[in-house]
Amino acid sequence: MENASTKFEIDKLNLFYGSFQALIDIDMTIYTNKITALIGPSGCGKSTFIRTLNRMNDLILGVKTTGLVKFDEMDIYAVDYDVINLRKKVGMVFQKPNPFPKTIFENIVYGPKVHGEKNRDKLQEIVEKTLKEVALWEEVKDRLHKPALGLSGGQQQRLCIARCLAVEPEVILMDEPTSALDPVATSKIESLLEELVEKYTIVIVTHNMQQAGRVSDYTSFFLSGKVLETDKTEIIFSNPTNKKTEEYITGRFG
Amino acid sequence: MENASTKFEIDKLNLFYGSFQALIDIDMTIYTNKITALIGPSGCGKSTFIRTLNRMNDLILGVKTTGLVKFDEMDIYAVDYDVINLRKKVGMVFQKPNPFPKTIFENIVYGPKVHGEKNRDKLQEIVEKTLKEVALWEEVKDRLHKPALGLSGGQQQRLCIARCLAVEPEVILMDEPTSALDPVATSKIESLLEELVEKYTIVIVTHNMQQAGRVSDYTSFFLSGKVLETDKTEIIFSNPTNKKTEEYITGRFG
Amino acid sequence: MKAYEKIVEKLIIVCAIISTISVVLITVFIFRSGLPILMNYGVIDFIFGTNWSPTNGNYGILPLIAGTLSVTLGALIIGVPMGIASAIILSEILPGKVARVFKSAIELLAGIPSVVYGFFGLIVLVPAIRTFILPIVQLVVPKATTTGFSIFAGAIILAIMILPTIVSISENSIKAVPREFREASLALGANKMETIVRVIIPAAKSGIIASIILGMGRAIGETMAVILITGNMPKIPGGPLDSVATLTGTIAMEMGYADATHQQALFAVGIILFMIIMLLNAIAQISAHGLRGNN
Amino acid sequence: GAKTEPTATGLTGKVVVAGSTSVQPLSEELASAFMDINPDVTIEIQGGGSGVGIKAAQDKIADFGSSSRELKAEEKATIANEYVIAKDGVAVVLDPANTVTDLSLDQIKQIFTGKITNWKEVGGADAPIVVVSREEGSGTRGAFVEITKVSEKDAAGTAVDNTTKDALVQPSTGAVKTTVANTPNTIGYISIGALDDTVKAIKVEGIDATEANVLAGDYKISRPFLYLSNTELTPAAQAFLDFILSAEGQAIVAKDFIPVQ
Amino acid sequence: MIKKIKQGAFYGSIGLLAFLVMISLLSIMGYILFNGVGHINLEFLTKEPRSMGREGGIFSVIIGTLILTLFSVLIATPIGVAAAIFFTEYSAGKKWVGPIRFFTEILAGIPSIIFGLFGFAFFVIFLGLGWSILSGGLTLAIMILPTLIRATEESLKTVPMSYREGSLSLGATKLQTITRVIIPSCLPGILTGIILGVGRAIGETAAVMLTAGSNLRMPTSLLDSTRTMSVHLYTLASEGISLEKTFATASLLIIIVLIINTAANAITSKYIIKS
Amino acid sequence: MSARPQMDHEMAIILNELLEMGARVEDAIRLAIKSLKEKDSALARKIIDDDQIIDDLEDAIRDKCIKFMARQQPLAGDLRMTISILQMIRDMERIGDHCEDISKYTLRLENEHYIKELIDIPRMAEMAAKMVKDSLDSFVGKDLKLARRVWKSDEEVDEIFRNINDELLDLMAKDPAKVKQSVMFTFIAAHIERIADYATNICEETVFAIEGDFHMEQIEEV
Amino acid sequence: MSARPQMDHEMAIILNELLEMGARVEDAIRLAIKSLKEKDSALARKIIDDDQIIDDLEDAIRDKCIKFMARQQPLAGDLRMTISILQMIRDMERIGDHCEDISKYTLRLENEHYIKELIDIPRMAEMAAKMVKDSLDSFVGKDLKLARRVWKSDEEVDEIFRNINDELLDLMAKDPAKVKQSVMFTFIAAHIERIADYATNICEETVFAIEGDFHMEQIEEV
Repeated sequence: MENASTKFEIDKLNLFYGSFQALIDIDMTIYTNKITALIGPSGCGKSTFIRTLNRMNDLILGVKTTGLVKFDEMDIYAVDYDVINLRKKVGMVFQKPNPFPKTIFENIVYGPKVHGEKNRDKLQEIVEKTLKEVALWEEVKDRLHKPALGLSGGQQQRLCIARCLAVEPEVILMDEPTSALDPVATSKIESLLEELVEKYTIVIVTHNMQQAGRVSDYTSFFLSGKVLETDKTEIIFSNPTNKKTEEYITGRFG
Repeated sequence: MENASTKFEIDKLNLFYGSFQALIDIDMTIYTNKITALIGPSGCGKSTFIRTLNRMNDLILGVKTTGLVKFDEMDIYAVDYDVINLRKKVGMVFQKPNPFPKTIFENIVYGPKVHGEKNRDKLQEIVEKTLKEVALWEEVKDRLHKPALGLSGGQQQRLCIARCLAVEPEVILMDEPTSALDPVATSKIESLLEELVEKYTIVIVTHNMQQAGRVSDYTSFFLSGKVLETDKTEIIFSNPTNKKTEEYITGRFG
Repeated sequence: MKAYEKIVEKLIIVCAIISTISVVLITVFIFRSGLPILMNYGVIDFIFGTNWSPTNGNYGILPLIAGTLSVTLGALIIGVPMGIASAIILSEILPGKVARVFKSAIELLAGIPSVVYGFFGLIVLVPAIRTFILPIVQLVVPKATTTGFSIFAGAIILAIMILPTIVSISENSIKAVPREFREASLALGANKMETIVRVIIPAAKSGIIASIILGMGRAIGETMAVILITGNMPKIPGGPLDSVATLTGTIAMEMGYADATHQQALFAVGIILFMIIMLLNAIAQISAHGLRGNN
Repeated sequence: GAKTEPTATGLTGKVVVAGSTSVQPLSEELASAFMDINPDVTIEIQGGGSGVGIKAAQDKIADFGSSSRELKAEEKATIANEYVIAKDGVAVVLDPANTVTDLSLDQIKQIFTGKITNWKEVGGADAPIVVVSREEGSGTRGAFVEITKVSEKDAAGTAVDNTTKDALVQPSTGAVKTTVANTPNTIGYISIGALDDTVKAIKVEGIDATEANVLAGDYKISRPFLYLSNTELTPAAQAFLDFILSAEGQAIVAKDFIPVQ
Repeated sequence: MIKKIKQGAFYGSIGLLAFLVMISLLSIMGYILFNGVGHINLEFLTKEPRSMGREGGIFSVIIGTLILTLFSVLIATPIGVAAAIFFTEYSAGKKWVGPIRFFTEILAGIPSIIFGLFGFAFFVIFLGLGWSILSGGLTLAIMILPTLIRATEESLKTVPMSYREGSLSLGATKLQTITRVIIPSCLPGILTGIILGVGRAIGETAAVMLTAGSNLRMPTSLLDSTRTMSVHLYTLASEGISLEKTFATASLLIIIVLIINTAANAITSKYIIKS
Repeated sequence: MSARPQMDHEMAIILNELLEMGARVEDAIRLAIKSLKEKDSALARKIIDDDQIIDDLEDAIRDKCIKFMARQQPLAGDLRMTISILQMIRDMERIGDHCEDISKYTLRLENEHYIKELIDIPRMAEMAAKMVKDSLDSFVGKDLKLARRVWKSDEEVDEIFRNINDELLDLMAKDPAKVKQSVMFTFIAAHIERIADYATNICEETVFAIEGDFHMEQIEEV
Repeated sequence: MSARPQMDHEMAIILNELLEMGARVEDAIRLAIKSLKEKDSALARKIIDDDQIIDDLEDAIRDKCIKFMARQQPLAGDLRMTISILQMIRDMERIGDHCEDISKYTLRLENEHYIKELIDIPRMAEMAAKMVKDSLDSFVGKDLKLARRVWKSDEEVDEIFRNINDELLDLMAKDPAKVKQSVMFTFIAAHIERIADYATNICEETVFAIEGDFHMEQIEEV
């Protein structure tokens, strides 16, 4: 579509929960340094799909996948693929802000520490850098060693993004990152996304169509486990090809 | 503003939680057979305010109110005012669908039974009538005696609305009635509102500005416990007077 | 790293299995010791025999079962209304601070060793029944007589002992009733009582039932307090002021002096007790799962 | 498990005595006295009952099992050594308010088998008799029912304990005493050694329940206190046993019970 | 009007019942403490008992109680915590977990007398450990295991799924997630479980009597028999040895339980405030 | 049921007013020519006065569209439709202006004898009026073929306009006395030509609203 | 920081293109008159050709506005501004058309000697061009006073137009040979007059975008 390199290449991905097929023949390309939004009604498979990209679905029992998910040209479902490394490179931010019940500082250095970073100065540096990246530094620099749970919802979510950045990912997956936040906090996260996309590839699942419109470069419409339409966001919102997409976009669905 | 009669007349309402003042000098008129939307950022007082209208705030300890809240010309905070009767006339629907863990039938007849209705035929009639009003009859008529919790989220919320209608209220207060629902269920509730307003006066708190725009006739913008602007919804969304309102509406707030 | 994790994982599994091993061991040892006599004597005769005199070779535990059941039932009759009322008061009526005090008082009840209750029952309750309750009863039934060591005494003490179980589990399940239900009911114009009776209690029903069953389990399993106050009379009781012997009490009391066959018989009593408790557990679990299923 | 290693200063090791609660107080007293002399020996006194004592001896989990009743024939077969360390009379006790002072053995039998149920039948007030017995298997009970013929051999020749089912059952000497002391119209039986003024001991066949009368053979209801052992005694255990049977030991026995030497 | 009367009756009756609960608690505690606290003195706490506890103090009993309790908790805690971790973190999808969990639930419901029978038959006789702190402690450990597992599991369950996801998505391994995020965040819950276990161990009588024996002397090794305060109280009460010592012992037990409860509450409330 | 009755209802109101505006504009065209032809000054004045109504309608529809967008936040087809309406009403308002201008000429010609019989101009006007009507019908009825036909017929109008122009230039060159009238008729014809242009623009909006682009050329194949 | 950088960024791009379109339109006006005055056919042809660029700009801006609305869902001031832009570009595109029309006359006049010196028409054109520029500046700079001034200056343009018209009618009546040119010049003047009208319309959009209504009259007081 555009002269952008691809980060993920998904080919005929099928996913089953036991006998229920949650994803059907998904083909998709996720472009580097772009924001790709996944929209669709509840249960359409968008959340399931995003979790195939860092294999978080491994945690759920009875999940079986077929097809290809290539990350930087490598099949991440290959038997010898290093999942830990994948998750390092493909960070994730969740629906509800989920800082650990530790200090702000400890939250951010958690990832680096797990991956073996012990140098205190280096950790301090990481904390400052990532907090600045998420525009939280000024707000929290005087309370780095206070509990993260004392922050507001919006701040917590930005902290979670910072925590994710601290392991230097290439991709950030976001599963409805603002659905638990109020409009003001939401718009802060949205502006943040627009800055982060300069350095990272972002995939975001959202219930909020307006949000998909505002922040994303590409939008995929999921329905009943299938991708009905993927296109540039402006096209999806102004002139979608698929009738179902149009119905969903215009609120006439179902 | 328009030739509509008023249902609630609020005059210099102040509300304190202990020493914290949650509502400051609220003046507002709520018109009969209109939908009034209350918007504003988290903690602005909109939810607190809606709960003053059926005195649900009574349940919270240490709440003190001053000023007038007139419902049909009567001060509902007068000492001898019958709160039970008020709540009968001013129904409420909550953020999360909260059907009782009973059957669909029992949920709806709960209110009428509490208020002394025992005639089985009459109750049956009420169930049918209210379920039809909320466009749920066709979906559930064959399973009236099945647990209400077996319904989907959107159906549950419509059931809650039906339950509320069963006591024949004049006003329906809704506190973010769709924030727990997906877009499809949300749009069903919204269409329903547009029908209900023919018979009822509706006050709705919403986080979702687009929703306020879509469904309401009047919109009030709350900020820090004050009402900054109240006007017809189309004016608020196309040409608000207050700069803060405009900032909030256009997502440039804070 | 991976190998290390595997080892830890295995260790964790071993720990988890220990409880299973324990149960199996318990079952094996108890059944090994008790089963022979159960077989020789005949299960039916054992359970439904009315004569418990091991020295004479009579091992009918019906009087013991009757004793256990009557004390337990009595405890439930007294304890359940008190427990549920307390749970309601705690979670719905008392303001936070007072409720906390009340709650910790009840938790204290749970922590007090059962011997203390037994001691209190022996020293206060038994004489009190004899001197205060008996004359009142005699006004109605002139022939009534009691030493004070009775079902009634046992029931009262057990009722107090099972209160914490009933209160805390009921309270938890009442508290687990979402605030939304209360609000919905009040918003429909119901008053607080109607809300409690029509919405909250039905919604917490399965939890309350589970609490009763667990309380019942505790009552059945209780030993020491019961020995001290029920009189240990292995006879099918005729009324609440009669003395009875319980399954647990009999085991604890006679174990020390029992000869070989007698000891087997006591293990066999243990088997029966074990079965009864299992049955109750199963019921409690089913009703607890029912609770989860509903929500 | 008792281990003994002689040292320069004398005996060391641990001696475990387990069993009858009736014997227990006496064992405690004897152990204290013994350990005063042999500070390096630990003597553990366990309760549990005569059954426990016999079993402990059989299973060799104690150096001595104690019993307050005679061994049954089949028990005798499994126990190597049996030492009588004292004798004890069993007193029939009433609550102090009771006016009855003397009962015959037959009356006692009638009362404990439930044939006589009112005090007026034996010369007391018109009040129902409340029988307090010990639990099944108790040594005291065994001795008591045998001597009073509450237990009789049936046609097949097996002994049958006919104690009334209307008896309250208490699991220890102390419990019987407390119950009888505090409950009107009760009758029970306890070791003479445990007698005190909270209960009233009656004459049996006109004889007072005293140690002297037991020793003289006048008071009929008595039983031996046994130490049982199935192992070869350790030096410490042997020393303890020797101490008990010595004059010094028997003097302690004599404080509450009847010496055997 | 009828509603008013109904409400009155309703509130009246539940109020009365709850009042009764309070009264029974106060009367039991009050009666025992009133009669007992006066007899708790330095001598009682520090002297060894003489003549079956009729005279002297209960020092050896207190020490015996402490050692036995500590021993059982030390044995049960790692096993219980590990088992709870297994149930919440590792059990998913393993078919044989059902029976294991079922057996754990069973263990929780078994009356203490049965534990006593088992401990007697298994540790005391079968393994030849005799009446000892070892036998009693192991029996108690098994007995409090379900309490510990349950309390730990409950508190593990309150750790939101999102913490696990958060950690895993950062590339942490499962074990890292458990040790670095999950356990720290439910430490207070585990502690509460331990305290509950301690309470149960201290209060237990029947099982201890059959396994740890009732030796009144100061234990010198784990193979020694000992007597816990509950057993002592039972003996004193049933034998009618000394009313004042009985009251004093009962009072001391109540006071200890009070302290334990307060500690548990303090930990829990601190935990609640933190999260 | 449609999931957005309120939205559909509001859109229906807007389309209704759009049709009303269309009808008024169409009338204005016909009446302007009628008044010109019949030298009916009163009618001409009425047209000039009534243009205010058309202007007001434009304002009203525009206002409704803005409020519709503010409240209903239309997307995709709904959005394109609303934007098309906003563009169309501006064109229709201009058509009204052109009719007003024509009527002003009518008034200026009030006392003059026409230099020639008016045949082509009314014919052209009739065509333009029909184009306006058809273009709106195509929009409201989502009729791409009709839109295409209207768009095509603009060529005919242009043809007529060129003829009229040539004829009038001829007349003027021949007879200076006829200059003033001829210039005026030329202007009138130019106005009508522009009206037809607007109609084609409206048709383009139809295509845009339905298809999302302006590829009128591809419609023929439909 | 603004909470919606992406939105502001997109709007900035649109405004930039709007200004570019404005500049092109302004140039088109000036060059059309220059080519007319100087009989520069090549220039006239270029203007005709370049109108396509203006048309394309209109399409591009319109497309961007629609996508902006679809994605950013502007409300209140943002919404009004977007709608105003949509309307303005349609007017600007028309201005371009008028320049094209003027240039077509230039080509037709290529080989003729002008009957009079062109003074008023260029003056009028210059005014119109400035009006277009000012109107856009007022919009982008949110300058209500400037908008008001532009709106006012339309009256002057109308005055000049009337004068030119009268003068040309006079010429035609006097000399039939001058009819053709006069008619053309009249048309050219009419085109310029219309361009000025569009500029005033753009000013009205400025007022609407900022104030939410069209009360130009009240601006004077500012």
